[in-house]
Amino acid sequence: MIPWFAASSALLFILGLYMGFFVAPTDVQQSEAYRIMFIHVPVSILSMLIYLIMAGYAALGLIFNTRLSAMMANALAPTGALFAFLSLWTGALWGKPMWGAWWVWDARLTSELILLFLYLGFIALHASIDDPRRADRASALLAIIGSVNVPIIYFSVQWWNTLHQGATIKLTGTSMHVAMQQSLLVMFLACWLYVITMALLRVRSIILERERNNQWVMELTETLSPRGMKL
Amino acid sequence: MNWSEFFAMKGYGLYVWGSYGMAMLVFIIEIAMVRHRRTLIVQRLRQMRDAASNV
Amino acid sequence: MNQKSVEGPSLAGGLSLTGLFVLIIRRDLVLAMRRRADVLTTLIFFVIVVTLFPLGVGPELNMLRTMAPGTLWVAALLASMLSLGRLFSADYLDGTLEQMLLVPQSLSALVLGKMIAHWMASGLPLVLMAPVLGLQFDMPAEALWMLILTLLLGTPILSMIGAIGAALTLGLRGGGVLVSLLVLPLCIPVLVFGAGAVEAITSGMSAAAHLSLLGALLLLALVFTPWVTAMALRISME
Amino acid sequence: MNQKSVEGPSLAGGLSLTGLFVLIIRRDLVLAMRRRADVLTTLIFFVIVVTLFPLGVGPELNMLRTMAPGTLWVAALLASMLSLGRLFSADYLDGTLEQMLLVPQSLSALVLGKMIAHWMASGLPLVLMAPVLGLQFDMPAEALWMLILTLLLGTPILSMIGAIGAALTLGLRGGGVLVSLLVLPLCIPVLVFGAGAVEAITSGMSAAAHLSLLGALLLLALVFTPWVTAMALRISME
Amino acid sequence: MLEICNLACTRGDHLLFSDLNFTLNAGEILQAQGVNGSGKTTLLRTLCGLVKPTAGQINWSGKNIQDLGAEYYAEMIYLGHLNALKDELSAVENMRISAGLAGCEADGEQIFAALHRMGLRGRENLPVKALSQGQSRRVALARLLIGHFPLWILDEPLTALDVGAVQLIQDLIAAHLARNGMVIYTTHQPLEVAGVTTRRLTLS
Amino acid sequence: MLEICNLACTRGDHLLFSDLNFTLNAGEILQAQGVNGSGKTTLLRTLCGLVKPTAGQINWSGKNIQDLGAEYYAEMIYLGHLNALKDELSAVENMRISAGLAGCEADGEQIFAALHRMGLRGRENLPVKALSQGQSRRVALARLLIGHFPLWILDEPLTALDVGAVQLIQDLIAAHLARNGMVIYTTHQPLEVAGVTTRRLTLS
Ligand code: HEM
Ligand SMILES: Nc1ncnc2c1ncn2[C@@H]1O[C@H](COP(=O)(O)OP(=O)(O)OP(=O)(O)O)[C@@H](O)[C@H]1O
Ligand SMILES: Nc1ncnc2c1ncn2[C@@H]1O[C@H](COP(=O)(O)OP(=O)(O)OP(=O)(O)O)[C@@H](O)[C@H]1O
Ligand SMILES: [Mg+2]
Ligand SMILES: [Mg+2]
Repeated sequence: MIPWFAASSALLFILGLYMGFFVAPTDVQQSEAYRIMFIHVPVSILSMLIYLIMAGYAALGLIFNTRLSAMMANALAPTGALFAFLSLWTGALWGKPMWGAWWVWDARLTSELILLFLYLGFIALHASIDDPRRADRASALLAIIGSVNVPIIYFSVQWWNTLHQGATIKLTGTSMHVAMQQSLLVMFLACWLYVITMALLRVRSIILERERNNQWVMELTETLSPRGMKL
Repeated sequence: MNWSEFFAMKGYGLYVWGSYGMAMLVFIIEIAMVRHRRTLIVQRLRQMRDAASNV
Repeated sequence: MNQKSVEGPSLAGGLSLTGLFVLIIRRDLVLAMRRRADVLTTLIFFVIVVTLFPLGVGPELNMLRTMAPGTLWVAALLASMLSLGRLFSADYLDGTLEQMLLVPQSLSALVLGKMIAHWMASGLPLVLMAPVLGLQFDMPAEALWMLILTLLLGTPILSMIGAIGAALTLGLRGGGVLVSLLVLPLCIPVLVFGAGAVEAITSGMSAAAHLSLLGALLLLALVFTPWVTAMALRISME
Repeated sequence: MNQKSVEGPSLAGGLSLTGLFVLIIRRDLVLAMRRRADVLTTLIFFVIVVTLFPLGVGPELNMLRTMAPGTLWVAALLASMLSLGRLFSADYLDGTLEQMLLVPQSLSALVLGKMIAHWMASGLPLVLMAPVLGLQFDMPAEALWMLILTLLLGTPILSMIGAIGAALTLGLRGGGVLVSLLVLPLCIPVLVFGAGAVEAITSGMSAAAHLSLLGALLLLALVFTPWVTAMALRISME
Repeated sequence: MLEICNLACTRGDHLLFSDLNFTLNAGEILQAQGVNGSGKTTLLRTLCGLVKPTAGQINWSGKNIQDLGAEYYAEMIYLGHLNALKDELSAVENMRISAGLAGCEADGEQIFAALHRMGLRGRENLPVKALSQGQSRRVALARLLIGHFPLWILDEPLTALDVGAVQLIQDLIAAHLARNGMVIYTTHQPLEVAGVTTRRLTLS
Repeated sequence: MLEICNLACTRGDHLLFSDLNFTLNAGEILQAQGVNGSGKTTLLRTLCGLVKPTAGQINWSGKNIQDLGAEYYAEMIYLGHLNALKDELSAVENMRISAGLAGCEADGEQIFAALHRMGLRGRENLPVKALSQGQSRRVALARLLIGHFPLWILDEPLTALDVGAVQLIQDLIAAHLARNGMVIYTTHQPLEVAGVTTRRLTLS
């Protein structure tokens, strides 16, 4: 199953990039810089979505004591953190030409930064507990608290910001060219499939690591090649 | 449209390619990390199996 | 041996829930008094952070005045983070926490007691100290009152959210800093509303909205955090 | 039993002074790596504190830009103060420190080793992270370079002065206040010169004087603090 | 009555014990035996509900202790290998707190009586950090004298105790058993309770 | 040769002992005895130079240990009632550090040999916090096997050890004495070293 996700993700990436760079027309206001959008927007939205999914898995794991869902939460976290980082990076590179600054203290930007901190907290907590069962349960609790807090943070920051100055310049997605929308959609799908692929790959490793005492893993070891997998 | 123009992105090249470049880099690093972790685990499993069969 | 106690039925002289609650608060306050230095350090940390700021930034009064609410609030947030370390870890190390998990009354109530004691020993002194420091920044009187009020509403929330972090990181080395990492992002709304209310007053607007939001957060925290913290403790002690 | 080791003369396989030095640095770095989360969290604490300030103060870029050097320096000071806690206390609690006082080589060298390891695990990452944060405040390039340079000179001093405080706080429960009062004033010159140098550059002046003062402080600290800390440890462990 | 059915515990990758079955009735005493690291401490902590067993269940008067929760905790007392004492509080203050945590109120007299019984006369008001190892252990053990708990779970109660104190503990246990109490303990030192046969459970 | 002249120690208002005199020659073993709180730990810590005596002096090969400093520390090893182990490091890593602190370099083989001797085969690479109480004590004791220190000062070495380990420690001490070593220790458990008469010093 994993190869299918990987292959379709790669294909969609190529298609999306082609459409984004060669089909979509140049923007009137932003000239070519807007093309950052095709990576920035999917990555930003997914970074938030992944957090929710992760917290969902974590909650399942905590309530029903299913180990697989805790492992899934774990497998998603690094990808989520990387996406949050990418969102910040691409956003900063977009902000410099558009706003003249790498960073402004806008609600959306700030809450994305905090989201990155939450991911890092999750990963750090999990990493610093040795006993895997305890680590799963503790970090699951953290993820759930975080997911309750993310909306609160978002609104608080938004409010704080608007009290001081008008809304920061932000491109509204209404008057978008069809080709732009399509390439955006394709890139979004590509990123999503990428996330699924990475999560599945990672969860496979985690399972092998955790269940290393079980007979079936021992038997499976016979069939695994040292380099393990094709991608 | 020629290639140098394409890469210049009307003066925004640094920003656009900086974004996509970092995205590529991150993806590659992530894939490499996952693969590395997997190799380590498989190696360890082999060691364990060998140790078990030697006893 | 004391015959009476040993032969009494098992829960005859039993301690009620409020009894436990009071016992825990009293105990933690006595301990805090016994190590008065700890309480004072939190306070002095607060004072020093607030004082360092003008030293690092420069002495223009105008800028300092605009910075004041934010700086005071950030310093209060950091100071209460600093004191979180000792919320559970001492009890963990000497085995008392294990005994606490075995209380026949509610663990959540015990945890709430510890949170309140912690706030009284670390949050309250900050609240009382804040106006003095505000004067250093030349804050007007109404702003100072608002500062006290917001801190009074906000610092208990910080203690309570912090307790979750402290419980989750129990026994982990370097827990102190890890706690900040886990807790600080979660505390941001408190900071924003708290500092926002003071700023609103300074710039002549109403702070009612901010205050009611802070109050709502406080209620939410009162209801949920003891329970979540109790759960976190059980997980950590496994 | 390993005959060789047991029958050798007492100091034949003895460890030289530099051997001990390297062993201690390596040990502390290994411990730091084992608790990698710990190192990262100091760093993230730094990032979060720097991030909190704009949230408390408000988002106007102009004001943020003037605040930047001071904020970054204060945050670095706080982050290294917080990480001090684990410099000796873990060793104290599990009895290792007692063994360290019994080393046949120089205790000062051991202490210096611990200081250096501590700086490498907590100060150095701050230095490397600072410019990225500077960008958030829209600092110009030369100011960023100066920031790195001053932090490179200043953070080791913070670790070393802090070590004295950490050593003194070990035994004396009541001495905590004294220590904060003792150590933080000692750190203020570092903060003032460090932030001052960056500000001088931002406003187009030369920072040479500030820098040479920082350098002198570093040398002084290198010579005296290990010795003073060793003494403080002996006093605390009595 | 404590009933253990098919209990199993894992730590890390390590199966410590499995298929453990026993029943402890009123007036009985059981010693968990085994070499270092065989899982005695883990067993006792499991019996307290501090560790979740990998398999099996633990019943107290016929009900699972996980469902009983507080009710169970009101009837048992656990003494871990840590003393659960606050260094800077005195023995008396510590006792008051331990009594409260154990769920019973104790007045000053009772506490003094317990401490004297444990041979700590004259040390009641010293901070615990000034006490010697054995003296602190005695303060921890004094907890057993406050309130009546049918089930005692003791992890190496004799550490650091001198000969006199060991004899005292043996007497306390004998009196507790005579009152229909139950005791589960571990120790590496000889502990003989007069007039009772100790059942032994060996972990390996 | 360790010589104690007129040693006295006070803690708080409390005179623990005074006018203590003894001499320990090569190949001799001395047990400090006494009820809980009689000052055994204080005595041993004084002999290490960790506590300053109120009166009297301690000589090592004729010189005061305060003047000797590092020279003395190179020839003695102290095992306190805390284990001096880092919870998150493995037994091997801990050993390497303790060896370094004791002033000798130990290679991996020596360390493994010492740990195996102490019955920790298979546990060498677990973090110490995953070890049981007795296992951690064994790791602490393994320090005695690395390097040759004429003087051993052991504070309750037998705590938490099972019967096998106690036997092992007795053998180690016997071997050390046979090599002209000196041992001072305290314990509340019986410890008999074959073929040697233990001198006893009773504090009260
Ligand atoms: C570091 C800087 C930035 C960060 C962290 C960031 C973050 C985000 C996030 C989290 C989203 C998803 C929000 C949602 O769907 O509600 C988003 C969407 C978007 N961002 Fe950014 N952004 C940054 C900079 C920029 C810049 C400079 C621009 C353009 C001038 C930009 C344009 C957009 C657009 C067009 C969307 C599309 C979705 C929408 O309109 O809601 N962003 N960004
Ligand atoms: N994470 C882990 N991985 C592997 N083994 C572990 C882990 N955690 C604990 N153990 C093992 O579990 C056992 C714990 O045993 P426990 O503390 O219950 O022993 P005990 O019988 O009380 O021993 P003692 O007599 O020394 O007190 C030890 O053998 C320890 O090595
Ligand atoms: N500040 C103080 N005030 C009064 N007495 C003190 C103070 N500090 C320590 N003591 C007493 O000094 C003694 C310390 O004894 P030490 O720890 O050496 O005993 P020990 O012989 O090792 O006992 P154990 O067998 O229990 O280990 C105790 O009796 C303690 O009560
Ligand atoms: Mg045990
Ligand atoms: Mg003692």
